[in-house]
Amino acid sequence: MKQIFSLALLAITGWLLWSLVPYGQATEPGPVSSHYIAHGLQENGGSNLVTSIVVNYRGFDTLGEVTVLFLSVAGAGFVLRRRSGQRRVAPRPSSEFVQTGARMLFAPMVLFGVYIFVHGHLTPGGGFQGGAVIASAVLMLLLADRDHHLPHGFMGWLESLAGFGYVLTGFLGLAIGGSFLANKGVLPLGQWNRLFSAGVIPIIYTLVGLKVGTELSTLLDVMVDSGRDHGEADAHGQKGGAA
Amino acid sequence: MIIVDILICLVLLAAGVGAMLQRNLVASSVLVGVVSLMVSILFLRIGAPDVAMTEAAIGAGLSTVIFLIAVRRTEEEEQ
Amino acid sequence: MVDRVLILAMALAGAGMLLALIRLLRGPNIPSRAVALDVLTLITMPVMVGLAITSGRVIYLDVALVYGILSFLGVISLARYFDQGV
Amino acid sequence: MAALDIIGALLVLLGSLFLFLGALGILRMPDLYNRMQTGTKATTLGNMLTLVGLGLLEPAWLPKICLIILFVLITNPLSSHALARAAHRAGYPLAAGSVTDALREDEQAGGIEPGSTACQVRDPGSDPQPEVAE
Repeated sequence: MKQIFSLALLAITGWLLWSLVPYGQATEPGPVSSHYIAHGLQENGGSNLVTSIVVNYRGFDTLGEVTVLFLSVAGAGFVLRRRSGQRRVAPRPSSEFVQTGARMLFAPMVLFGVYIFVHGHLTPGGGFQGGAVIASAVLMLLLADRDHHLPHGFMGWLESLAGFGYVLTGFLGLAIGGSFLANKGVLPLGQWNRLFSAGVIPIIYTLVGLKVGTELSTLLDVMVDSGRDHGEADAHGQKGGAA
Repeated sequence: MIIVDILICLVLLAAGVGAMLQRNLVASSVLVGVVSLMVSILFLRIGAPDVAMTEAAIGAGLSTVIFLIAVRRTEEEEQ
Repeated sequence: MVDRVLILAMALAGAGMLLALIRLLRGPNIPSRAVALDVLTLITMPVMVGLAITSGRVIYLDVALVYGILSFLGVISLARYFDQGV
Repeated sequence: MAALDIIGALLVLLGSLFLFLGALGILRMPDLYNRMQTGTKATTLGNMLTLVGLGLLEPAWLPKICLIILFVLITNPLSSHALARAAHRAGYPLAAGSVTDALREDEQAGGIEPGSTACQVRDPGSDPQPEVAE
Protein backbone atom coordinates (compact mmCIF):
# COMPACT_ATOMS: atom_id res chain seq x y z
CA MET A 1 0.00 0.00 0.00
CA LYS A 2 2.79 2.35 0.98
CA GLN A 3 4.61 1.41 -2.19
CA ILE A 4 1.56 2.08 -4.33
CA PHE A 5 1.15 5.45 -2.65
CA SER A 6 4.76 6.41 -3.24
CA LEU A 7 4.54 5.21 -6.84
CA ALA A 8 1.45 7.34 -7.40
CA LEU A 9 3.20 10.30 -5.79
CA LEU A 10 6.19 9.73 -8.03
CA ALA A 11 4.00 9.52 -11.13
CA ILE A 12 2.21 12.75 -10.24
CA THR A 13 5.49 14.54 -9.53
CA GLY A 14 6.96 13.26 -12.77
CA TRP A 15 3.93 14.35 -14.75
CA LEU A 16 4.00 17.80 -13.15
CA LEU A 17 7.69 18.21 -13.81
CA TRP A 18 7.29 16.98 -17.35
CA SER A 19 4.36 19.16 -18.24
CA LEU A 20 5.06 22.33 -16.27
CA VAL A 21 8.82 22.86 -16.35
CA PRO A 22 10.17 23.74 -19.77
CA TYR A 23 13.72 23.02 -20.81
CA GLY A 24 15.59 26.16 -19.90
CA GLN A 25 13.45 29.14 -19.05
CA ALA A 26 13.96 32.12 -21.33
CA THR A 27 13.86 34.94 -18.80
CA GLU A 28 16.06 37.98 -18.69
CA PRO A 29 19.10 37.39 -16.48
CA GLY A 30 19.47 39.60 -13.43
CA PRO A 31 21.93 42.51 -13.23
CA VAL A 32 24.79 40.45 -11.78
CA SER A 33 24.31 37.65 -14.29
CA SER A 34 24.18 40.03 -17.22
CA HIS A 35 27.38 41.70 -16.03
CA TYR A 36 29.06 38.30 -15.91
CA ILE A 37 27.76 37.38 -19.36
CA ALA A 38 28.74 40.71 -20.89
CA HIS A 39 32.14 41.22 -19.28
CA GLY A 40 33.20 37.76 -18.13
CA LEU A 41 35.28 36.88 -21.16
CA GLN A 42 37.12 40.20 -21.33
CA GLU A 43 37.80 40.32 -17.62
CA ASN A 44 39.00 36.74 -17.31
CA GLY A 45 40.23 35.65 -20.69
CA GLY A 46 38.86 32.16 -20.30
CA SER A 47 36.66 30.76 -23.00
CA ASN A 48 34.49 28.91 -20.52
CA LEU A 49 32.25 31.31 -18.67
CA VAL A 50 31.18 28.79 -16.05
CA THR A 51 34.79 28.22 -15.04
CA SER A 52 35.40 31.94 -14.93
CA ILE A 53 32.53 32.37 -12.53
CA VAL A 54 33.41 29.38 -10.38
CA VAL A 55 37.11 30.10 -10.02
CA ASN A 56 37.32 33.83 -10.41
CA TYR A 57 34.18 35.64 -9.34
CA ARG A 58 33.35 32.90 -6.85
CA GLY A 59 36.91 31.84 -6.09
CA PHE A 60 36.48 32.29 -2.36
CA ASP A 61 33.51 29.95 -2.46
CA THR A 62 35.61 27.31 -4.23
CA LEU A 63 38.23 27.66 -1.49
CA GLY A 64 35.49 26.97 1.02
CA GLU A 65 34.35 23.89 -0.93
CA VAL A 66 37.85 22.48 -0.97
CA THR A 67 38.14 23.10 2.76
CA VAL A 68 34.84 21.31 3.39
CA LEU A 69 36.04 18.35 1.35
CA PHE A 70 39.30 18.29 3.31
CA LEU A 71 37.45 18.34 6.63
CA SER A 72 35.08 15.54 5.61
CA VAL A 73 37.93 13.36 4.37
CA ALA A 74 39.86 13.99 7.58
CA GLY A 75 36.79 13.03 9.63
CA ALA A 76 36.16 9.88 7.61
CA GLY A 77 39.80 8.88 7.91
CA PHE A 78 39.70 9.42 11.65
CA VAL A 79 36.59 7.26 12.04
CA LEU A 80 37.68 4.53 9.63
CA ARG A 81 41.30 4.06 10.70
CA ARG A 82 42.18 0.50 11.53
CA ARG A 83 42.29 -0.05 15.24
CA SER A 84 45.49 -1.52 16.55
CA GLY A 85 45.49 -5.22 17.25
CA GLN A 86 43.09 -6.05 14.44
CA ARG A 87 44.74 -7.55 11.48
CA ARG A 88 42.85 -7.87 8.28
CA VAL A 89 42.56 -11.04 6.30
CA ALA A 90 44.22 -10.74 2.96
CA PRO A 91 41.61 -10.91 0.22
CA ARG A 92 41.84 -13.14 -2.76
CA PRO A 93 44.35 -11.72 -5.18
CA SER A 94 42.88 -10.59 -8.44
CA SER A 95 43.94 -12.33 -11.59
CA GLU A 96 47.14 -11.47 -13.37
CA PHE A 97 45.27 -10.00 -16.31
CA VAL A 98 43.54 -7.45 -14.12
CA GLN A 99 46.76 -6.55 -12.30
CA THR A 100 48.67 -6.03 -15.53
CA GLY A 101 45.86 -4.03 -17.07
CA ALA A 102 45.55 -1.83 -14.00
CA ARG A 103 49.29 -1.13 -13.94
CA MET A 104 49.20 -0.37 -17.65
CA LEU A 105 46.20 1.95 -17.41
CA PHE A 106 47.27 3.83 -14.28
CA ALA A 107 49.59 6.32 -15.97
CA PRO A 108 47.22 7.17 -18.88
CA MET A 109 44.37 7.73 -16.45
CA VAL A 110 46.45 10.07 -14.27
CA LEU A 111 47.55 11.87 -17.43
CA PHE A 112 43.93 12.22 -18.46
CA GLY A 113 43.02 13.64 -15.06
CA VAL A 114 45.82 16.18 -15.42
CA TYR A 115 44.49 17.03 -18.89
CA ILE A 116 41.03 17.59 -17.43
CA PHE A 117 42.12 20.04 -14.76
CA VAL A 118 44.78 21.84 -16.77
CA HIS A 119 42.23 22.54 -19.50
CA GLY A 120 39.64 23.63 -16.96
CA HIS A 121 39.31 27.12 -18.39
CA LEU A 122 38.66 25.85 -21.92
CA THR A 123 36.59 22.69 -21.51
CA PRO A 124 33.80 21.66 -19.13
CA GLY A 125 36.39 19.96 -16.95
CA GLY A 126 37.90 21.39 -13.84
CA GLY A 127 39.69 20.65 -10.61
CA PHE A 128 37.00 18.49 -9.07
CA GLN A 129 36.45 16.34 -12.13
CA GLY A 130 40.18 15.89 -12.73
CA GLY A 131 40.70 15.04 -9.08
CA ALA A 132 37.95 12.44 -9.32
CA VAL A 133 39.62 10.88 -12.37
CA ILE A 134 42.97 10.72 -10.56
CA ALA A 135 41.32 9.19 -7.51
CA SER A 136 39.66 6.61 -9.78
CA ALA A 137 43.06 5.67 -11.18
CA VAL A 138 44.37 5.14 -7.65
CA LEU A 139 41.24 3.16 -6.79
CA MET A 140 41.78 0.91 -9.80
CA LEU A 141 45.31 0.19 -8.60
CA LEU A 142 44.01 -0.57 -5.11
CA LEU A 143 41.27 -2.88 -6.45
CA ALA A 144 43.72 -4.80 -8.58
CA ASP A 145 46.41 -5.19 -5.99
CA ARG A 146 45.50 -4.83 -2.33
CA ASP A 147 49.08 -4.99 -1.11
CA HIS A 148 49.68 -1.74 -2.86
CA HIS A 149 49.85 1.10 -0.36
CA LEU A 150 49.77 4.78 -1.01
CA PRO A 151 52.72 6.83 0.16
CA HIS A 152 50.74 8.70 2.78
CA GLY A 153 53.55 11.08 3.70
CA PHE A 154 53.97 12.21 0.13
CA MET A 155 50.23 12.53 -0.40
CA GLY A 156 49.79 14.62 2.74
CA TRP A 157 52.69 16.81 1.73
CA LEU A 158 51.28 17.35 -1.76
CA GLU A 159 47.82 18.07 -0.40
CA SER A 160 49.09 20.65 2.10
CA LEU A 161 51.25 22.26 -0.54
CA ALA A 162 48.29 22.58 -2.91
CA GLY A 163 46.09 24.15 -0.23
CA PHE A 164 48.90 26.50 0.78
CA GLY A 165 49.40 27.45 -2.86
CA TYR A 166 45.72 28.29 -3.26
CA VAL A 167 45.73 30.66 -0.28
CA LEU A 168 49.07 32.09 -1.38
CA THR A 169 47.62 32.81 -4.83
CA GLY A 170 44.77 34.58 -3.14
CA PHE A 171 47.08 36.76 -1.07
CA LEU A 172 49.26 37.50 -4.10
CA GLY A 173 46.11 38.71 -5.82
CA LEU A 174 45.39 40.85 -2.75
CA ALA A 175 48.87 42.33 -2.86
CA ILE A 176 49.14 42.96 -6.59
CA GLY A 177 45.63 43.10 -7.98
CA GLY A 178 43.89 44.70 -5.04
CA SER A 179 41.48 41.97 -3.94
CA PHE A 180 41.66 38.42 -2.66
CA LEU A 181 42.17 36.02 -5.59
CA ALA A 182 42.17 38.91 -8.05
CA ASN A 183 42.82 37.95 -11.63
CA LYS A 184 44.11 41.34 -12.75
CA GLY A 185 47.77 42.21 -12.74
CA VAL A 186 49.10 38.91 -11.50
CA LEU A 187 49.54 37.09 -14.78
CA PRO A 188 48.92 38.16 -18.35
CA LEU A 189 45.48 37.15 -19.51
CA GLY A 190 46.91 35.81 -22.72
CA GLN A 191 45.11 34.90 -25.85
CA TRP A 192 41.56 33.67 -25.95
CA ASN A 193 41.10 29.94 -26.42
CA ARG A 194 44.76 29.04 -25.85
CA LEU A 195 46.18 26.87 -23.11
CA PHE A 196 48.25 29.60 -21.45
CA SER A 197 45.54 32.14 -20.89
CA ALA A 198 42.91 33.20 -18.39
CA GLY A 199 45.35 34.54 -15.80
CA VAL A 200 45.37 32.59 -12.54
CA ILE A 201 42.48 30.27 -13.40
CA PRO A 202 44.66 27.38 -14.68
CA ILE A 203 46.95 27.70 -11.64
CA ILE A 204 44.04 27.59 -9.24
CA TYR A 205 42.46 24.68 -11.06
CA THR A 206 45.73 22.76 -11.03
CA LEU A 207 46.02 23.29 -7.28
CA VAL A 208 42.37 22.33 -6.74
CA GLY A 209 42.84 19.25 -8.89
CA LEU A 210 45.90 18.12 -6.95
CA LYS A 211 44.17 18.77 -3.64
CA VAL A 212 40.94 16.97 -4.55
CA GLY A 213 42.83 14.09 -6.17
CA THR A 214 45.04 13.46 -3.16
CA GLU A 215 42.15 13.84 -0.71
CA LEU A 216 39.85 11.42 -2.53
CA SER A 217 42.70 8.94 -3.07
CA THR A 218 43.55 8.98 0.61
CA LEU A 219 39.88 8.51 1.50
CA LEU A 220 39.56 5.53 -0.85
CA ASP A 221 42.79 4.02 0.48
CA VAL A 222 41.57 4.33 4.05
CA MET A 223 38.19 2.84 3.13
CA VAL A 224 39.66 -0.09 1.23
CA ASP A 225 42.21 -0.69 3.96
CA SER A 226 39.83 -0.58 6.89
CA GLY A 227 38.60 -4.15 6.48
CA ARG A 228 38.41 -6.17 9.66
CA ASP A 229 39.42 -9.69 10.38
CA HIS A 230 36.09 -11.41 9.88
CA GLY A 231 37.21 -14.88 10.77
CA GLU A 232 37.14 -16.52 7.37
CA ALA A 233 39.70 -19.07 6.44
CA ASP A 234 42.30 -17.35 4.35
CA ALA A 235 43.13 -20.19 2.04
CA HIS A 236 43.89 -17.69 -0.67
CA GLY A 237 47.00 -15.66 -0.25
CA GLN A 238 49.04 -14.74 2.76
CA LYS A 239 48.21 -12.46 5.63
CA GLY A 240 47.85 -8.83 4.74
CA GLY A 241 50.92 -6.76 4.12
CA ALA A 242 52.85 -4.77 6.63
CA ALA A 243 49.89 -4.16 8.98
CA MET B 1 14.58 13.86 -30.28
CA ILE B 2 11.69 13.86 -27.86
CA ILE B 3 11.52 10.06 -28.01
CA VAL B 4 15.11 9.81 -26.78
CA ASP B 5 14.25 12.13 -23.91
CA ILE B 6 11.21 10.05 -23.03
CA LEU B 7 13.22 6.81 -23.07
CA ILE B 8 15.96 8.29 -20.89
CA CYS B 9 13.40 9.66 -18.45
CA LEU B 10 11.70 6.25 -18.32
CA VAL B 11 15.00 4.58 -17.49
CA LEU B 12 15.68 7.27 -14.89
CA LEU B 13 12.30 6.84 -13.20
CA ALA B 14 12.44 3.05 -13.27
CA ALA B 15 15.96 3.03 -11.83
CA GLY B 16 14.96 5.46 -9.09
CA VAL B 17 11.90 3.45 -8.10
CA GLY B 18 13.94 0.27 -8.24
CA ALA B 19 16.63 1.74 -6.01
CA MET B 20 13.93 2.65 -3.53
CA LEU B 21 12.16 -0.71 -3.52
CA GLN B 22 15.16 -3.00 -3.88
CA ARG B 23 16.02 -5.03 -0.79
CA ASN B 24 19.52 -5.95 -1.85
CA LEU B 25 21.88 -3.14 -0.91
CA VAL B 26 24.40 -3.80 -3.69
CA ALA B 27 21.71 -3.75 -6.37
CA SER B 28 20.32 -0.60 -4.82
CA SER B 29 23.64 1.21 -4.98
CA VAL B 30 24.16 0.13 -8.59
CA LEU B 31 20.71 1.52 -9.40
CA VAL B 32 21.62 4.82 -7.75
CA GLY B 33 24.64 4.91 -10.06
CA VAL B 34 22.34 4.35 -13.05
CA VAL B 35 20.16 7.25 -11.88
CA SER B 36 23.26 9.47 -11.80
CA LEU B 37 24.19 8.31 -15.28
CA MET B 38 20.79 9.16 -16.74
CA VAL B 39 20.79 12.53 -14.96
CA SER B 40 24.18 13.16 -16.53
CA ILE B 41 22.78 12.47 -20.01
CA LEU B 42 19.88 14.81 -19.30
CA PHE B 43 22.28 17.55 -18.18
CA LEU B 44 24.14 17.07 -21.44
CA ARG B 45 20.85 17.24 -23.31
CA ILE B 46 19.89 20.58 -21.80
CA GLY B 47 23.33 22.06 -22.40
CA ALA B 48 25.22 21.93 -19.11
CA PRO B 49 28.39 19.94 -19.83
CA ASP B 50 30.15 21.05 -16.64
CA VAL B 51 27.49 19.59 -14.39
CA ALA B 52 27.18 16.54 -16.63
CA MET B 53 30.88 15.81 -16.29
CA THR B 54 30.81 16.21 -12.52
CA GLU B 55 27.78 13.97 -12.30
CA ALA B 56 29.37 11.32 -14.51
CA ALA B 57 32.70 11.35 -12.70
CA ILE B 58 31.56 11.61 -9.10
CA GLY B 59 27.93 10.49 -9.10
CA ALA B 60 28.11 7.56 -11.47
CA GLY B 61 31.76 6.61 -11.06
CA LEU B 62 33.16 7.18 -7.61
CA SER B 63 30.13 7.17 -5.33
CA THR B 64 28.93 3.77 -6.57
CA VAL B 65 32.29 2.31 -5.65
CA ILE B 66 32.24 4.06 -2.28
CA PHE B 67 28.77 2.65 -1.59
CA LEU B 68 29.99 -0.83 -2.53
CA ILE B 69 32.99 -0.59 -0.19
CA ALA B 70 30.74 0.67 2.59
CA VAL B 71 28.30 -2.23 2.09
CA ARG B 72 31.21 -4.65 2.21
CA ARG B 73 32.51 -3.16 5.44
CA THR B 74 29.10 -3.35 7.13
CA GLU B 75 28.77 -6.99 6.07
CA GLU B 76 32.14 -7.73 7.60
CA GLU B 77 31.08 -6.01 10.80
CA GLU B 78 27.90 -8.09 10.94
CA GLN B 79 29.66 -11.40 10.56
CA MET C 1 18.41 12.66 -43.48
CA VAL C 2 21.49 12.10 -41.37
CA ASP C 3 19.73 13.71 -38.43
CA ARG C 4 16.81 11.33 -38.78
CA VAL C 5 19.14 8.35 -38.88
CA LEU C 6 20.91 9.66 -35.77
CA ILE C 7 17.64 10.06 -33.91
CA LEU C 8 16.51 6.59 -34.95
CA ALA C 9 19.82 5.13 -33.80
CA MET C 10 19.61 6.93 -30.48
CA ALA C 11 16.04 5.73 -29.99
CA LEU C 12 17.23 2.16 -30.63
CA ALA C 13 20.01 2.65 -28.10
CA GLY C 14 17.52 4.10 -25.60
CA ALA C 15 15.28 1.04 -26.05
CA GLY C 16 18.35 -1.08 -25.39
CA MET C 17 18.91 0.90 -22.19
CA LEU C 18 15.39 0.08 -21.11
CA LEU C 19 15.92 -3.64 -21.75
CA ALA C 20 19.21 -3.61 -19.85
CA LEU C 21 17.51 -1.82 -16.97
CA ILE C 22 14.85 -4.53 -16.84
CA ARG C 23 17.64 -7.08 -16.43
CA LEU C 24 19.24 -4.86 -13.80
CA LEU C 25 15.98 -4.74 -11.87
CA ARG C 26 15.09 -8.41 -12.27
CA GLY C 27 18.52 -9.99 -12.33
CA PRO C 28 18.50 -12.95 -10.00
CA ASN C 29 22.08 -12.45 -8.85
CA ILE C 30 24.67 -9.71 -8.57
CA PRO C 31 26.85 -10.73 -11.56
CA SER C 32 23.81 -10.48 -13.84
CA ARG C 33 23.23 -6.98 -12.56
CA ALA C 34 26.88 -6.19 -13.15
CA VAL C 35 26.58 -7.34 -16.77
CA ALA C 36 23.50 -5.16 -17.17
CA LEU C 37 25.43 -2.21 -15.74
CA ASP C 38 28.23 -2.90 -18.22
CA VAL C 39 25.76 -2.87 -21.12
CA LEU C 40 24.18 0.35 -19.84
CA THR C 41 27.54 2.11 -19.67
CA LEU C 42 28.50 0.86 -23.12
CA ILE C 43 25.24 2.20 -24.55
CA THR C 44 25.63 5.52 -22.76
CA MET C 45 28.87 6.50 -24.49
CA PRO C 46 27.50 6.50 -28.08
CA VAL C 47 24.39 8.33 -26.86
CA MET C 48 26.58 11.05 -25.35
CA VAL C 49 28.65 11.34 -28.53
CA GLY C 50 25.44 11.40 -30.58
CA LEU C 51 24.17 14.26 -28.45
CA ALA C 52 27.46 16.06 -29.09
CA ILE C 53 26.98 15.58 -32.83
CA THR C 54 23.35 16.69 -32.91
CA SER C 55 24.06 19.79 -30.85
CA GLY C 56 27.32 20.47 -32.66
CA ARG C 57 29.49 21.18 -29.60
CA VAL C 58 32.82 19.43 -29.49
CA ILE C 59 33.28 19.93 -25.75
CA TYR C 60 30.53 17.41 -25.04
CA LEU C 61 32.98 14.75 -26.14
CA ASP C 62 34.99 15.28 -22.96
CA VAL C 63 32.06 14.07 -20.90
CA ALA C 64 31.85 10.86 -22.93
CA LEU C 65 35.60 10.43 -22.59
CA VAL C 66 35.51 10.84 -18.79
CA TYR C 67 32.64 8.43 -18.52
CA GLY C 68 34.32 5.96 -20.87
CA ILE C 69 37.37 5.94 -18.66
CA LEU C 70 35.52 5.67 -15.37
CA SER C 71 32.75 3.30 -16.41
CA PHE C 72 34.63 0.06 -16.07
CA LEU C 73 35.59 0.84 -12.47
CA GLY C 74 32.05 0.10 -11.32
CA VAL C 75 32.06 -3.31 -12.99
CA ILE C 76 35.52 -4.18 -11.66
CA SER C 77 34.57 -3.14 -8.14
CA LEU C 78 31.40 -5.26 -8.36
CA ALA C 79 33.52 -8.20 -9.48
CA ARG C 80 35.94 -7.64 -6.61
CA TYR C 81 32.97 -7.28 -4.27
CA PHE C 82 31.71 -10.82 -4.64
CA ASP C 83 35.20 -12.16 -5.04
CA GLN C 84 35.80 -10.94 -1.46
CA GLY C 85 38.33 -8.50 -2.76
CA VAL C 86 37.20 -4.99 -1.95
CA MET D 1 25.15 14.19 -49.59
CA ALA D 2 28.72 13.04 -49.34
CA ALA D 3 29.63 9.39 -49.45
CA LEU D 4 31.28 9.67 -46.03
CA ASP D 5 27.99 10.75 -44.50
CA ILE D 6 26.14 7.76 -45.95
CA ILE D 7 28.77 5.31 -44.70
CA GLY D 8 28.77 6.98 -41.29
CA ALA D 9 25.01 6.89 -40.99
CA LEU D 10 24.92 3.22 -42.00
CA LEU D 11 27.61 2.38 -39.44
CA VAL D 12 25.72 4.26 -36.74
CA LEU D 13 22.52 2.41 -37.57
CA LEU D 14 24.27 -0.96 -37.61
CA GLY D 15 26.06 -0.25 -34.37
CA SER D 16 22.92 0.84 -32.57
CA LEU D 17 21.21 -2.29 -33.84
CA PHE D 18 24.01 -4.30 -32.25
CA LEU D 19 23.61 -2.34 -29.01
CA PHE D 20 19.88 -3.08 -28.99
CA LEU D 21 20.43 -6.76 -29.75
CA GLY D 22 23.05 -7.05 -27.02
CA ALA D 23 20.63 -5.54 -24.51
CA LEU D 24 17.91 -7.90 -25.75
CA GLY D 25 20.35 -10.77 -25.35
CA ILE D 26 21.04 -10.09 -21.69
CA LEU D 27 17.31 -10.06 -21.13
CA ARG D 28 16.66 -13.33 -22.95
CA MET D 29 19.65 -15.53 -22.21
CA PRO D 30 19.15 -18.30 -19.65
CA ASP D 31 22.20 -18.08 -17.39
CA LEU D 32 24.84 -15.68 -16.24
CA TYR D 33 27.63 -16.73 -18.58
CA ASN D 34 25.49 -16.60 -21.70
CA ARG D 35 24.31 -13.18 -20.67
CA MET D 36 27.87 -12.13 -20.14
CA GLN D 37 28.83 -13.23 -23.62
CA THR D 38 26.06 -11.40 -25.43
CA GLY D 39 26.24 -8.42 -23.12
CA THR D 40 29.92 -7.82 -23.62
CA LYS D 41 30.79 -8.95 -27.13
CA ALA D 42 27.78 -7.63 -29.02
CA THR D 43 27.66 -4.33 -27.18
CA THR D 44 31.39 -3.73 -27.52
CA LEU D 45 31.08 -4.23 -31.26
CA GLY D 46 27.99 -2.01 -31.36
CA ASN D 47 29.71 0.65 -29.29
CA MET D 48 32.74 0.72 -31.57
CA LEU D 49 30.71 0.68 -34.79
CA THR D 50 28.53 3.52 -33.56
CA LEU D 51 31.49 5.59 -32.45
CA VAL D 52 33.32 5.07 -35.75
CA GLY D 53 30.18 6.03 -37.66
CA LEU D 54 29.73 9.17 -35.58
CA GLY D 55 33.39 10.00 -36.16
CA LEU D 56 32.86 9.67 -39.92
CA LEU D 57 29.95 12.07 -39.68
CA GLU D 58 32.24 14.67 -38.06
CA PRO D 59 35.75 13.92 -39.35
CA ALA D 60 37.29 16.74 -37.32
CA TRP D 61 36.39 15.00 -34.09
CA LEU D 62 37.77 11.64 -35.14
CA PRO D 63 40.96 11.69 -32.97
CA LYS D 64 39.05 12.18 -29.75
CA ILE D 65 36.49 9.55 -30.71
CA CYS D 66 39.37 7.20 -31.49
CA LEU D 67 40.65 7.84 -27.96
CA ILE D 68 37.26 6.78 -26.56
CA ILE D 69 37.32 3.65 -28.73
CA LEU D 70 40.83 2.84 -27.56
CA PHE D 71 39.85 3.09 -23.91
CA VAL D 72 36.76 0.95 -24.46
CA LEU D 73 38.87 -1.58 -26.31
CA ILE D 74 41.33 -1.82 -23.41
CA THR D 75 39.03 -1.60 -20.42
CA ASN D 76 36.01 -3.63 -21.45
CA PRO D 77 37.71 -7.03 -21.79
CA LEU D 78 39.40 -6.29 -18.47
CA SER D 79 36.14 -5.80 -16.60
CA SER D 80 34.40 -8.68 -18.37
CA HIS D 81 37.27 -11.00 -17.54
CA ALA D 82 37.28 -9.96 -13.88
CA LEU D 83 33.52 -10.41 -13.69
CA ALA D 84 33.37 -13.83 -15.36
CA ARG D 85 36.28 -15.09 -13.33
CA ALA D 86 34.88 -13.88 -10.04
CA ALA D 87 31.43 -15.26 -10.81
CA HIS D 88 32.84 -18.66 -11.68
CA ARG D 89 35.00 -18.69 -8.57
CA ALA D 90 32.05 -17.73 -6.40
CA GLY D 91 30.22 -20.80 -7.67
CA TYR D 92 27.37 -19.46 -9.75
CA PRO D 93 26.00 -22.41 -11.72
CA LEU D 94 25.85 -22.80 -15.45
CA ALA D 95 22.54 -23.24 -17.25
CA ALA D 96 20.97 -26.66 -17.26
CA GLY D 97 21.73 -27.38 -20.88
CA SER D 98 25.43 -26.50 -20.73
CA VAL D 99 27.77 -29.04 -22.22
CA THR D 100 31.23 -28.18 -20.96
CA ASP D 101 32.94 -26.06 -18.31
CA ALA D 102 36.47 -25.53 -19.53
CA LEU D 103 37.66 -23.41 -16.62
CA ARG D 104 36.68 -26.03 -14.05
CA GLU D 105 38.37 -28.74 -16.10
CA ASP D 106 41.47 -26.59 -16.20
CA GLU D 107 41.46 -26.12 -12.47
CA GLN D 108 40.86 -29.79 -11.78
CA ALA D 109 43.71 -30.69 -14.07
CA GLY D 110 45.99 -28.74 -11.75
CA GLY D 111 45.96 -25.52 -13.67
CA ILE D 112 44.86 -22.34 -12.03
CA GLU D 113 44.47 -22.32 -8.26
CA PRO D 114 42.91 -25.69 -7.41
CA GLY D 115 40.13 -25.90 -4.89
CA SER D 116 38.85 -22.41 -5.28
CA THR D 117 35.65 -23.19 -7.14
CA ALA D 118 32.11 -23.79 -5.99
CA CYS D 119 30.52 -24.15 -2.56
CA GLN D 120 31.47 -20.63 -1.50
CA VAL D 121 28.08 -19.05 -1.90
CA ARG D 122 25.31 -19.88 0.50
CA ASP D 123 22.56 -19.75 -2.07
CA PRO D 124 23.94 -20.04 -5.58
CA GLY D 125 21.73 -18.69 -8.28
CA SER D 126 20.29 -15.80 -6.38
CA ASP D 127 21.77 -12.91 -4.50
CA PRO D 128 24.16 -14.17 -1.85
CA GLN D 129 23.32 -11.30 0.44
CA PRO D 130 20.49 -12.04 2.90
CA GLU D 131 17.42 -9.91 2.76
CA VAL D 132 17.54 -6.91 5.02
CA ALA D 133 14.77 -6.88 7.58
CA GLU D 134 12.60 -3.84 7.75
